[in-house]
Amino acid sequence: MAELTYRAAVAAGIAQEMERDPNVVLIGEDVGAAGGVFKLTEGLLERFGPERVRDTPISEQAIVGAAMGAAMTGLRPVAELMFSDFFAVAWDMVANQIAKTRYMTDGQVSLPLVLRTANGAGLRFGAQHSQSIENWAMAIPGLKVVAPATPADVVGLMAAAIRDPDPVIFCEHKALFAVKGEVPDGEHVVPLGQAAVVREGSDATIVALAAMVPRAREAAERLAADHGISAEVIDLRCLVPLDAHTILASVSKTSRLFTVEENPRLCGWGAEIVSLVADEGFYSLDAPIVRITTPHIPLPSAAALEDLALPTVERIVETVRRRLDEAR
Amino acid sequence: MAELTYRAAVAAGIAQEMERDPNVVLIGEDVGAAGGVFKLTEGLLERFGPERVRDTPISEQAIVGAAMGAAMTGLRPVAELMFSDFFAVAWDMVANQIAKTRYMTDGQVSLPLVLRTANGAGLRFGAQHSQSIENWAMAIPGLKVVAPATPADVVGLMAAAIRDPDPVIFCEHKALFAVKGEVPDGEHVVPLGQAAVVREGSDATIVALAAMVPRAREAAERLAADHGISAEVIDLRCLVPLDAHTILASVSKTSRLFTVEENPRLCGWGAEIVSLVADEGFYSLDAPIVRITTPHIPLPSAAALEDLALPTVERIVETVRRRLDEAR
Amino acid sequence: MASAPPQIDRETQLRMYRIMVDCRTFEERAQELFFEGLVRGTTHLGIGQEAVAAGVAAAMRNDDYTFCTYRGHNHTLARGVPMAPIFAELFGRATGLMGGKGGSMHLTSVKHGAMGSYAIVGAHLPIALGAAWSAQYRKSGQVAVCFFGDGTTNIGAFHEALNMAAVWKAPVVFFCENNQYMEYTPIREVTAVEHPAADRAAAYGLDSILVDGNDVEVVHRVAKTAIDRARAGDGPSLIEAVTYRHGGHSRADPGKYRPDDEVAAWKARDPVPAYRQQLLAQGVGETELEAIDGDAREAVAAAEAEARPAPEPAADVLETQVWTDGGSAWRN
Amino acid sequence: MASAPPQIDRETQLRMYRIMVDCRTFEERAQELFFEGLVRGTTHLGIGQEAVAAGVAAAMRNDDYTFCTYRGHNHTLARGVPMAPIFAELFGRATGLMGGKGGSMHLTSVKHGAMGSYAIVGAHLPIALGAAWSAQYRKSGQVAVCFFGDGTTNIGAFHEALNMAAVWKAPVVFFCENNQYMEYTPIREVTAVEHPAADRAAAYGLDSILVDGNDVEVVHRVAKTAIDRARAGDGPSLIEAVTYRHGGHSRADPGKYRPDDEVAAWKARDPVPAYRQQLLAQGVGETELEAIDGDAREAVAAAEAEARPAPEPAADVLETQVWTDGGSAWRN
Ligand SMILES: Cc1ncc(C[n+]2csc(CCOP(=O)(O)OP(=O)(O)O)c2C)c(N)n1
Ligand SMILES: Cc1ncc(C[n+]2csc(CCOP(=O)(O)OP(=O)(O)O)c2C)c(N)n1
Ligand SMILES: [Mg+2]
Ligand SMILES: [Mg+2]
Repeated sequence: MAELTYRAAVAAGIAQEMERDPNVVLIGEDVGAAGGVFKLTEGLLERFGPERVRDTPISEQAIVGAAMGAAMTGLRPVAELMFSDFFAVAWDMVANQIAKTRYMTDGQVSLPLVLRTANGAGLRFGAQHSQSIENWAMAIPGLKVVAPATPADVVGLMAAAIRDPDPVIFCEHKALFAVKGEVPDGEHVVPLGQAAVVREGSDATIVALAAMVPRAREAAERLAADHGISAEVIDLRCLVPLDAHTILASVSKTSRLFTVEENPRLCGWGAEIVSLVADEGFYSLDAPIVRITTPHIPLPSAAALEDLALPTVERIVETVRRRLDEAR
Repeated sequence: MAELTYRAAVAAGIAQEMERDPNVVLIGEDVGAAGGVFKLTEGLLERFGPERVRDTPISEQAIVGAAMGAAMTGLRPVAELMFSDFFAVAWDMVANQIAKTRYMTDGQVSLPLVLRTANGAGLRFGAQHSQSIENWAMAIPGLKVVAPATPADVVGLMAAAIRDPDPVIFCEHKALFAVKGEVPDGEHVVPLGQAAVVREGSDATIVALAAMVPRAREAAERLAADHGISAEVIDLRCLVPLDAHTILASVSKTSRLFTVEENPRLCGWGAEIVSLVADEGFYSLDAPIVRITTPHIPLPSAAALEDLALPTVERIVETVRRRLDEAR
Repeated sequence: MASAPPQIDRETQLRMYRIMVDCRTFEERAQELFFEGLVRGTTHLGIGQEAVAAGVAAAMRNDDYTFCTYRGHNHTLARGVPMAPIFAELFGRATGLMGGKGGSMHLTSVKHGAMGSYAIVGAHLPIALGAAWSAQYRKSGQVAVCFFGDGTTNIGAFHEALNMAAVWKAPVVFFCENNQYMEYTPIREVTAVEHPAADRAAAYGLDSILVDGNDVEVVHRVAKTAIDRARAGDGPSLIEAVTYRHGGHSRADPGKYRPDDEVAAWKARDPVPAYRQQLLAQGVGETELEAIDGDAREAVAAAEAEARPAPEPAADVLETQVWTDGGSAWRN
Repeated sequence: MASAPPQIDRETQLRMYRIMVDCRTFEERAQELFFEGLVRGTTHLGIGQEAVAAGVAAAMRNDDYTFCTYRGHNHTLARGVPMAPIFAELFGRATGLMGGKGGSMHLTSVKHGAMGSYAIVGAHLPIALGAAWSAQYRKSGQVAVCFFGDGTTNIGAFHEALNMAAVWKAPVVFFCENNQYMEYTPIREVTAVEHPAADRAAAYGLDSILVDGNDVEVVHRVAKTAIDRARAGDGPSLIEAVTYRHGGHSRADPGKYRPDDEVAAWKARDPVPAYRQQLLAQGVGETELEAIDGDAREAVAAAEAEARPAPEPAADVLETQVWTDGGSAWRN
């Protein structure tokens, strides 16, 4: 076991796969000589050379389109979009081309590619550099969506994403870059579509993703310590494929469901999970399902406002406590 | 009262507002000389002249961006995106610029503009010309989202959308263009954010939008006639602002909720409504909430497949009947 | 592009003629079948533009890649894709080239190098660049050819793809078929330069290449030069070929926005009979050409006969092939 | 652009000098405050590029529109926006120019014609075109000026905006500040032409205009000509001004990817002292310039002093100003 930052785990995960498969190539703005603007790809150019690690112009449509064309002709490209907000500039390539081509061609075309991106808020970058776009991707059939919360999962899910024969949107959370964690030695692969129960509990299920996982976890500890509430915390890890079993099993045990979502309120992944449980898990439910989200607003840049916007540990604790009380 | 097609109602609605306010201008590909590829803007160039009705190159980013720049400096532009799928090409302009600028500038900028588009399936146009993108827009804070189901609502909601001081995504459904309906004489305005209960009922609430409204309505008639089930049908009309009151009031009466959604399954507007009811209407609910949707797949072009993909009257009837039976 | 034009051998000439006649015959029948209601959805014909598809295809290696648009029947046929599955796709049948999932606008046959028809204007230029980059990386010697219209030169993806292809010296040929209209609007009314592609080549450090798109031999020569250049590692080209579609933009569009005399003048320059005349003048026998014409008629009739009775897709394919495992499961 | 350069009057010269010094003094302090942790998030400085903001602003009418990027402090100050609210915005305070909602990358002051700073590369070119179109429609005589970097010339929105502006003859001036780097990558490594904007003007039927961006008078003259042209109804211009940023791209970037001698050479051409020298040589008194320098120091100090103690935004503004009614309600 080595301790790595989430940041270093990104490069480690990519390197593991580039080492293994010469068809894995990396492109993006400043991914090469500069090692990435967040230093997420540091050392890869030196190690794998300019044929495999290519700097591009500011041309997101061309970056994503080129990744698609390369994937359909034998490569396994990994393309970086520097900030996830920039998916909007290339959304046609992602949502209309990459997501749909396999189906439209009845399986003639496979698109083994990964679009990686720095996602999420917390750095006071304002509304155009802080978004959580995982639900944009989840809403589009034909895309797999991954959002790791720990360095080990960064490596393991990156490996699975690169090996996956289908397109994967891989969201690396900016607020977690400096977080450290143990990463298993040797080849590490975490299969897509398996949520992790990161804390067991019996009174309520809290489902979270990426940067909301440590917050949900801390909230659960406080709920236990301060309020005697035993919360189970699930780290989704992937939105597509979605580990519906783990969620439904947990709710059938706890009878109560909360989501903790960084995305703006409407049509997030939480709404999908609520819908799943309100249908298939309805008879297990004891109380209203509650989503704890960012309000439906663009993200403000001032530290004081950004901190208020995102679900905090306090808000999670308070909401769970109050809603459980009400339901008693 | 005049009988108009949904198609003619589009031009009529725009004309009513252009007549009223000289700052209303229309741009888009082939909207002028050709009267629109779906003939939705027929006659407007002749009536209002080339200064107010402008043909553009195939440059969706420039079209939408120009609408934004014009709106922030005194005009009330209406921009057409020929097919709603093309929102993807201009998604940065819509989701990152138009939606966020008022908030980011703390209210210095108002963006009274309408982005109109031919939305939805049914014409066998395949995966890149048949999508329902209203949930893409609903997921973005700062956008209002309208999707009329009748000619009268096309006129009335178009008027409200153009008069609205904020950006509105206006989805005109391709499968409804030929549908006829009465439109009130004189100035007709339907306020945004008011759903319509298009059929009263007591056993179940069925919420639908746009082309799914007539299907839900017909299904309700058949449920009554063939199965003695009294279904209330709500035409949402707007996703943002959302008429939560009408939905919650209906569910508190019927205790059962179904959505009928044309969008692919995940993260649609239905998931948002389910989440609303699973929280605020939980104690009214008698049975699981059920979403009747297109599967989570790109849309196929073959008639046989497209017909299977979208919720049909039969599927609605069957689903409601079976799920009510199960819940008994 | 000044090197002396190489002679085109007889075999290639006849191959190009055959492609043109096949395309023309196929599309004329497709149009009739659209009006009969057999072709559903939409259809965009390339009648009048066959010289481009034929001239370029005859300059390609079997393993080269073609990327084209919704107006892609000709380019797809030109790569040797059989007619019956194309008809079946147009009819929405189970035996369609993509099983009825794609439709007229998305014809694809990877095994023929027909890497897809793209229906969002401009999208396939970056994708073609990507295939070229892949060929470059794999040192396979393959070239990607990307066809698009005049209207496409005004969209952002065009610009991004051209610049990146030039910087990467990618083996890709961007081929603009300037048929002078974007749907119903004349291209000159919405474009800041006279030649929408050729006048922009310099913006990417490329030569300006403007040719007659109705002369199949001219097209063939310019394509061959560009493809050879790309294969040799000398980077991309941007070619503009001026041509005309005889009919409307799509479906039932009668194309009434075009002046009658303009249409008449271009029909008088119809590339198919023009090439027939040229070949006759060069000593090709009438019977040989008639045989080709007859083959085309027979092939189209046979393909239609094969496609017509084919069944509609079965319900159980609706949710297949979203993923490479053949399914569409998004959850466990 | 061949007409003889008009003389620049003393008042305008001093105004330009004042803007440059204000910008420089403000940004140097902003950088210190970033390192002190007072400026949060990110910040992109234009130190070294002040001649552009100053030269252009002095050629604008009060009601003209400025559109700029995340590197927009200079362009915003140049329009007369006061320093205190800008500092407060950088600090994330309630008294910030946008109440703390926008941040360093989105400075906007509509009442000064500073129509926003845009942080997605290329987005504001179409938006500026839209403002120009609006001015044209309203016959207001206003002109929109849009500033952007060299790297921006490779994104699709650039292409779309330039073409549409040219076709519409919109009163907009596209001003490329070629500081030779897109973040950390030299622009020449990712661009197919030497002059990323000037070499592409012809693709939009525009004149190629390449100027020294470190000479404020050169900038002023070329801007004035372009703005006058736009105001007269003669359409858009695309100007490329070659310049250099002294520091890194943003935040704590030391800019180490640039050769030392390159940095040194450009610092030796620092536009602020250069213009000071030029004015002195033209007979402007040292004391007059010193007064301007002193004013700038005082203004910056006063602004900082005003902004520092300002409160953080109150919780109740979090959900305001999504809609024009002041709120953010998405439901009843
Ligand atoms: C991004 C986008 N915008 C608009 C359309 C609608 N559309 C389809 S074809 C077409 C005209 C394309 O013109 P051109 O590139 O000249 O090709 P042609 O049809 O003449 O072959 C338009 C506007 C589209 N498919 N995609
Ligand atoms: C669409 C998009 N891609 C990438 C970025 C990240 N980014 C911010 S600034 C920048 C460099 C821009 O270079 P240039 O246009 O030369 O402007 P400069 O920063 O040099 O002033 C990049 C790549 C972005 N903001 N938007
Ligand atoms: Mg054309
Ligand atoms: Mg730059």
